[in-house]
Amino acid sequence: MNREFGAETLVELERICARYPRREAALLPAMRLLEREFGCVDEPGMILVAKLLGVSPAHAYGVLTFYTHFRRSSDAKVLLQVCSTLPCALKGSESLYDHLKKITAGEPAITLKKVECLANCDRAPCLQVNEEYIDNATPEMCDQLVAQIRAGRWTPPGQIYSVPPNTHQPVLLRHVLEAGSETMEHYLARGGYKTAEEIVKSGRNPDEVVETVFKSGLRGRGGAGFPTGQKWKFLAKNDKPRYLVVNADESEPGTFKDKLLIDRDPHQLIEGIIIAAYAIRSKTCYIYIRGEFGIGAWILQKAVDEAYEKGFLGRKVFGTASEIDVTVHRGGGAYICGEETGLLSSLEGKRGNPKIKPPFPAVEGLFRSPTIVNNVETIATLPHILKNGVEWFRKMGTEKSPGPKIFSVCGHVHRPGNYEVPLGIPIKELIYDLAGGVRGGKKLKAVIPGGLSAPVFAADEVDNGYVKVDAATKAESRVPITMDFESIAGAGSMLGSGGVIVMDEETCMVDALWNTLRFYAHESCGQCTPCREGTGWIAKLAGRMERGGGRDDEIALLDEVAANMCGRTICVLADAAAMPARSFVKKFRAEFEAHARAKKCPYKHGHAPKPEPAGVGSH
Amino acid sequence: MVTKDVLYKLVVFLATVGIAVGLVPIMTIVERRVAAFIQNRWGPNRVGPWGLLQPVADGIKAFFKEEFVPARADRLLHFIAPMLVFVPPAIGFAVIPWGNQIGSVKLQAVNLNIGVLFMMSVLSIAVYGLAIGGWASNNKWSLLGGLRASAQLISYELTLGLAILVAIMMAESVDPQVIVAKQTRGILSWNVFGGGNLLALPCGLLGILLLYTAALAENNRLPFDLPECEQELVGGYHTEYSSMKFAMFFMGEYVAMVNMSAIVTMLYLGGWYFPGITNPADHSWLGGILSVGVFMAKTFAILFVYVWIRWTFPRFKYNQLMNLGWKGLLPLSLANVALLAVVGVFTGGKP
Amino acid sequence: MPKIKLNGKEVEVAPGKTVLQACVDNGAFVPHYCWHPGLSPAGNCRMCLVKVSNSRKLEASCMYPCSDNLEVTTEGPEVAKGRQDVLEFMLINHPLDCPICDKAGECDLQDYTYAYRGGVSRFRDKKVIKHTKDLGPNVRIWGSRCIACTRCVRFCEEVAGTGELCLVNRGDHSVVDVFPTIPIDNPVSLNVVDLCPVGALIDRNFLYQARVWFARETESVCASCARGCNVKITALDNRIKRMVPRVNADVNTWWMCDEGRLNTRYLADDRRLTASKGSARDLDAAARKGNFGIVLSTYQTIEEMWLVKRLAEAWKAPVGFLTLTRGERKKFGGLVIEPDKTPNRRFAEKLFGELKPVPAGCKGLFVLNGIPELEGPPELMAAANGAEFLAVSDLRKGPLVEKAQVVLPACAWAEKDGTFMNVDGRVQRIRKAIEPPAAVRAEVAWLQEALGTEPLSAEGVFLQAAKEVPALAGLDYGKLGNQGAASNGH
Amino acid sequence: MTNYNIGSLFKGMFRTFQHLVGKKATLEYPEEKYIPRKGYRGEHRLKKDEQGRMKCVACFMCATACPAECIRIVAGPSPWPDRDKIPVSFEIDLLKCIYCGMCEEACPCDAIELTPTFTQIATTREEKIYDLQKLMNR
Repeated sequence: MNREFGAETLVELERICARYPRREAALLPAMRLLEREFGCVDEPGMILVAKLLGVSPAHAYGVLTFYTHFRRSSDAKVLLQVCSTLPCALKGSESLYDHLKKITAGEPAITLKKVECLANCDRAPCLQVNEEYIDNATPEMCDQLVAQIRAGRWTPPGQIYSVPPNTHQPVLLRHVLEAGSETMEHYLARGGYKTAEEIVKSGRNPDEVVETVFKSGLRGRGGAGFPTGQKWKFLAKNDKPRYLVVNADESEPGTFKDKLLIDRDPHQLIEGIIIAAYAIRSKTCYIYIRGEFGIGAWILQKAVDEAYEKGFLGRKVFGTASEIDVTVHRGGGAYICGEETGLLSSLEGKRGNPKIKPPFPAVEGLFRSPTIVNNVETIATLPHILKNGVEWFRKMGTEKSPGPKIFSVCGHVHRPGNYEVPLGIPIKELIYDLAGGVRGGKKLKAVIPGGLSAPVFAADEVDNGYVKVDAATKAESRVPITMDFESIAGAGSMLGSGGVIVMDEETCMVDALWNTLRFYAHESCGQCTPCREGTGWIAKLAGRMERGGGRDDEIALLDEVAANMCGRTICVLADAAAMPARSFVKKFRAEFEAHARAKKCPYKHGHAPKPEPAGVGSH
Repeated sequence: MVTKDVLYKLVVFLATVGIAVGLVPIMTIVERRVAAFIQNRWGPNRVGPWGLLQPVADGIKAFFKEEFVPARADRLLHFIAPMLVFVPPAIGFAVIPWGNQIGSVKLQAVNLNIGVLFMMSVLSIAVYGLAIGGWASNNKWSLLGGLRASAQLISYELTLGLAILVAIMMAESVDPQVIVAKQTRGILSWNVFGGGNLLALPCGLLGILLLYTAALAENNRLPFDLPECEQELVGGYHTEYSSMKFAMFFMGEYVAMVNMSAIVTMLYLGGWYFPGITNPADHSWLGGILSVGVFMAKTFAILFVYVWIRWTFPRFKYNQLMNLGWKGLLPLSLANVALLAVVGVFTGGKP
Repeated sequence: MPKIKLNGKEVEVAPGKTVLQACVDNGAFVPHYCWHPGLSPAGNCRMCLVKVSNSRKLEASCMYPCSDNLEVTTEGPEVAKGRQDVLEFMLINHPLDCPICDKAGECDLQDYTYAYRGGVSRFRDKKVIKHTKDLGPNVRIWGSRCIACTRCVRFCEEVAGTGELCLVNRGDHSVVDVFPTIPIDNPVSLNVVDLCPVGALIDRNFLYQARVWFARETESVCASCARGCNVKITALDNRIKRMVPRVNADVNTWWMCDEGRLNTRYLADDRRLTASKGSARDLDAAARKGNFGIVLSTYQTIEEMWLVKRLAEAWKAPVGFLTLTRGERKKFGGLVIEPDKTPNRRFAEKLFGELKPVPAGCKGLFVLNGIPELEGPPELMAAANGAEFLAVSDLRKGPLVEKAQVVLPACAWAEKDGTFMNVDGRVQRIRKAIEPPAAVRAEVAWLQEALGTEPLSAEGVFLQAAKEVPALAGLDYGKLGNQGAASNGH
Repeated sequence: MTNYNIGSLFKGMFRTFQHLVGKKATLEYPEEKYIPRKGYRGEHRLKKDEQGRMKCVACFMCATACPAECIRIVAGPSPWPDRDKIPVSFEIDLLKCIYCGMCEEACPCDAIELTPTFTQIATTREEKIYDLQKLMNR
């Protein structure tokens, strides 16, 4: 069987290719075209795009199998994807999956899949039906949905966006709940693009903008917390084109802030892009958006198109000689593409393998040119800094971590959701006051403060502060934890992307760890040996412990294997998997021992027992 | 009467030779069985009852084997050598008193009054057999074996002679009949215990020890079997012999052993006398047969010790052999003779 | 030129070199899997961990640039621990089927495991099973053994240029594969088998043929084209089991082509000529009658050609040539596949000048043909039909051999010692890897017999030739070594 | 002067005499059968699995371990899905074999074993070279 694109599609493909300096970079968009035209990405289709893009079919095949989100020829018309990562699992997604499996058995129109985090943790459990999200899914909703699909009359319900009440004045999230906030009119009406226009038109030295951002002390909101201005200053000074890449691959479980920013206020991001591109003298910007965010990508593309129409982007930005090209590049479903070098590999049309640093992307990144990769929230903050000034920005937050930050709180709290607060508020305030504390009157057991890869805090640390040992006097004191980079690092964890996952007293920590490690085993790119094999190993170890097959000495083994993974790999995914494992073992060792002793899980919870980790046997 | 005496003598003589030669096959099976037993084996036990017919089988085999003479060997000497080894010890039996007398017939083939001297002279001939055998084989290892044998035999002949001299001095006679007769006065009259003179007891004990040691060497028995030591000389003087010629060497060795055992019995162990069993005055048939039995028993006991020693001790080195012979045994035997002489002087010349 | 301190010893490194290259150049042992001097670095196996002064943790040396005053430590407990841990991870899903793996005995994973780890595994769970299948006509994969070093993938992309291989899936399911409908079938595909540091990729022709430690290896030169790739011949039970390339930067770099590797089957052909008819003296006697012609193939060694030249002078016979040219010149990285399919044409040209065609109209003809695939081309058959006397030396039975009065069976290139001059004029040695069939004698032996000279070994003949042939001046077997030497006047 | 150590001579004589009357170690073979102890290393056999197939996977470990170099294997692809490789031919030259049992020890599949059979009768050298069939049917 041969596949051929129609003439229109070919033109579209050429247009896409033209947006990248190398044709093969258009591989992922080309596969989206295949999906659109033929319903799936299959072998003849891959041969077609490989031929059109001048790569070998094997390369296309290798790239396709790296990503999980493309539709395969074996997938049915309706693809039901149940999120099974920790925040959803804490809300019972496993039993939901089992229920769905029962009711969809033998249904040819439905393919049921367990997938990793869909970045909808505040409305867990969540499932995705083709491109559409279904929030707070219940078995009854599922029954209804399946019945509708069977009847062939399924209509997408659309997502309901909500932001819980917040005592702090939001900056980025100020307008997201207003109707039509995603439109150009709404953004212009509230004074949007003014800051960017002023900067671009002023013809200021871009270095001044960099200096302003540097002085503001803005730190990257993606996870590492590296000062943005500093990063910009590292850009290699050569005559190669410079690239700005916006990391919209929000895949850290427990984080769902960028999705809200994209879906509800895309122009805020685009204005930030104009400012950043001007500042770093870049003419090309790519927005790498998660494959799962199909609707987000659509909204963003629409916003970009509007900005082009208005002349805010393109050849003559705001009528000046500046050029900025913005391309929305949709990924294919791989956590590792949120890592900046993995993202760049993916953007180049390859498997999303992280690259060795040095050289850092600022020196040699996308297409071997100097590249700045910034998170959506970071970029979206820029217009506010430049509009209100450094002083305004530094008034919020702490000395070293200034500014507002969106924290995504999920898990067993009363009011999960995005909270935009100044950095440095006490963790207790965030969990108990804003999010309303643990739901159902239960006690707190553990909190993961910065996305799934951050080491866990026990309830005691959250309530009474962490134990700080003075280096000189060896005196111990309790220091309360506040939500900023320094305090959390001091407490032995990391702020990361600000995804706070709260677990109540009924949560089995071994099961939670197993779920966590399964995620990393599934998402490891498979490049470096310690990560490729280690993530699978510790996931299997934790799974066996949870099912009661663990031995006492294997608790130490789990810790040691995790320790052996740390710092031995190209990127930090191995560390991201190892750190939770080590902290869970350290802080909840008794639970592991109880499992080994009882030879079964002593907790009664809603999670059905699973025979094998999800990371095994799938693909 | 002459006829009757001659007849008797003939019977005794034939019996003597018969016993001497007949003991050889018996000794071969005894040697092999004892060797086997000492090594925790069973040994040859397949031919006839308890393997007793093994010597017959060996004999037949030896007889039918190919006779082989090496090229350029001295055929005549090669032919004579085995006979020279076999015949002299067989002749030596002639003067050995096998028992008390039956009627007037002494159980001794030839009643020589210089019997002991005769025996010594006859036994010395055997060394020629070995030397000639080694020479005639036209084989350097055989020659070396023969030379070793002659040197060894000559060396130990001195000790042998001096040890025999002790018995002669005790008996004051070289007549075997007299030597035996003097030892029939109770067990302490045996020469081994000093021939009735307790002061000569050490001389007797040392004498039999020296005699026996020398006998081992004379018979090329372990630990003195250097002439035929396989490791160095392949097979020694008889390497190039096969079939019956080899059997002659083989039998000659055993005949010499039996002969030497008989001599030891006769000279030191009271010959056919054993108190309570034989009575010197009893010349009846029964007494005669008993006396022969006693003699044979003593002989066998000594033969057994031959075998026993063989499977106990390792072989000497040649220098050790010579050291022992010349520096050890010879002075010792001289001293023994001197000591006995002194004892004799002090006890009035009579033991 | 940055100066680094390597295990306490100061060494100078060419700019742009990585720490691993510096270690390799200076004799410091650093185990590695994914790094290969002929391929771009990938840095994914993490085996080449070393301690560098710029970093608190261990760094992968294959991607770490050398900077001035960098202190590198390749030994010690910390580094050993790092390697141990990486090996432990590598063996998690690697099946322990060394006993039935054809790579065993020359497997890097095996060697390093012996060097750094005990025989105990702490892994108690189920291993991930990956596919085992044929990737192409010559290559089979055992996916479970794959350690995802991507050497083969990079080879197909960077050297072969065909990119048939890819890494599919991710995490511990990563494995090398081909596109489902496109097998790996390029002229240099078997190099991926040599590149594979474990037994994941196996040469299907070598599959189960031999355990390498029983086989004998001989350093020789491939005779399948004029390039003269340096090879190692693996032989067992007097059969050639495989050929693998040896590194020679001046000839073939690290690679060799599949055609050369697999061109060994004729050695054990049923039609192999094993019995002789007549002798070299008969040939000499017939040739001295006059009007005699010689036909020489460019497959013969330098020694044989030189002896034939002396014979031609003695007999006053014209010499014509048999050659074989096929296909085009193909370049794969440092490897070139020549269209000239005989190994020694260059020397023939040096010795005889321009190569003349088969002499026609001779009364007697002596054909020395070592080209395995060439059987009686028409012009040769015509010349042979016209001759009264025919002497033939060939590998296989054929129409020419049937006709011949004197038949002297030929030794194949793997069955004799000698030298070839490759297309660049490089003189390289071939060595006897297996014994020829029982009655077959080396050509140099019977050629000297025909000449009536004192029989010398191939080395002796070469020394004689080196004295008289300017192109070989100053060369001897010792100087050729195992990498060969450029000839004079080249 | 050499130390002749007469005492030990008699000690030696006593020891040999003890053996003379002691228990015999040998058997009267054809009538009395020898029953080998457990683990006796007699002639070889190739084991089969529950389905009657050979267990051997032709890994050559036995041939590698063999100090007498008496094992000769030719390997080939397996017809069964649960393994890759089987021996096409498997020969043990029992005339070369020293019955050390290293092959059994080296075998990772527990496929070769030394049986207690110690009587082997052969009239030609060829008969003593056991092939696959013979080794399997033992």
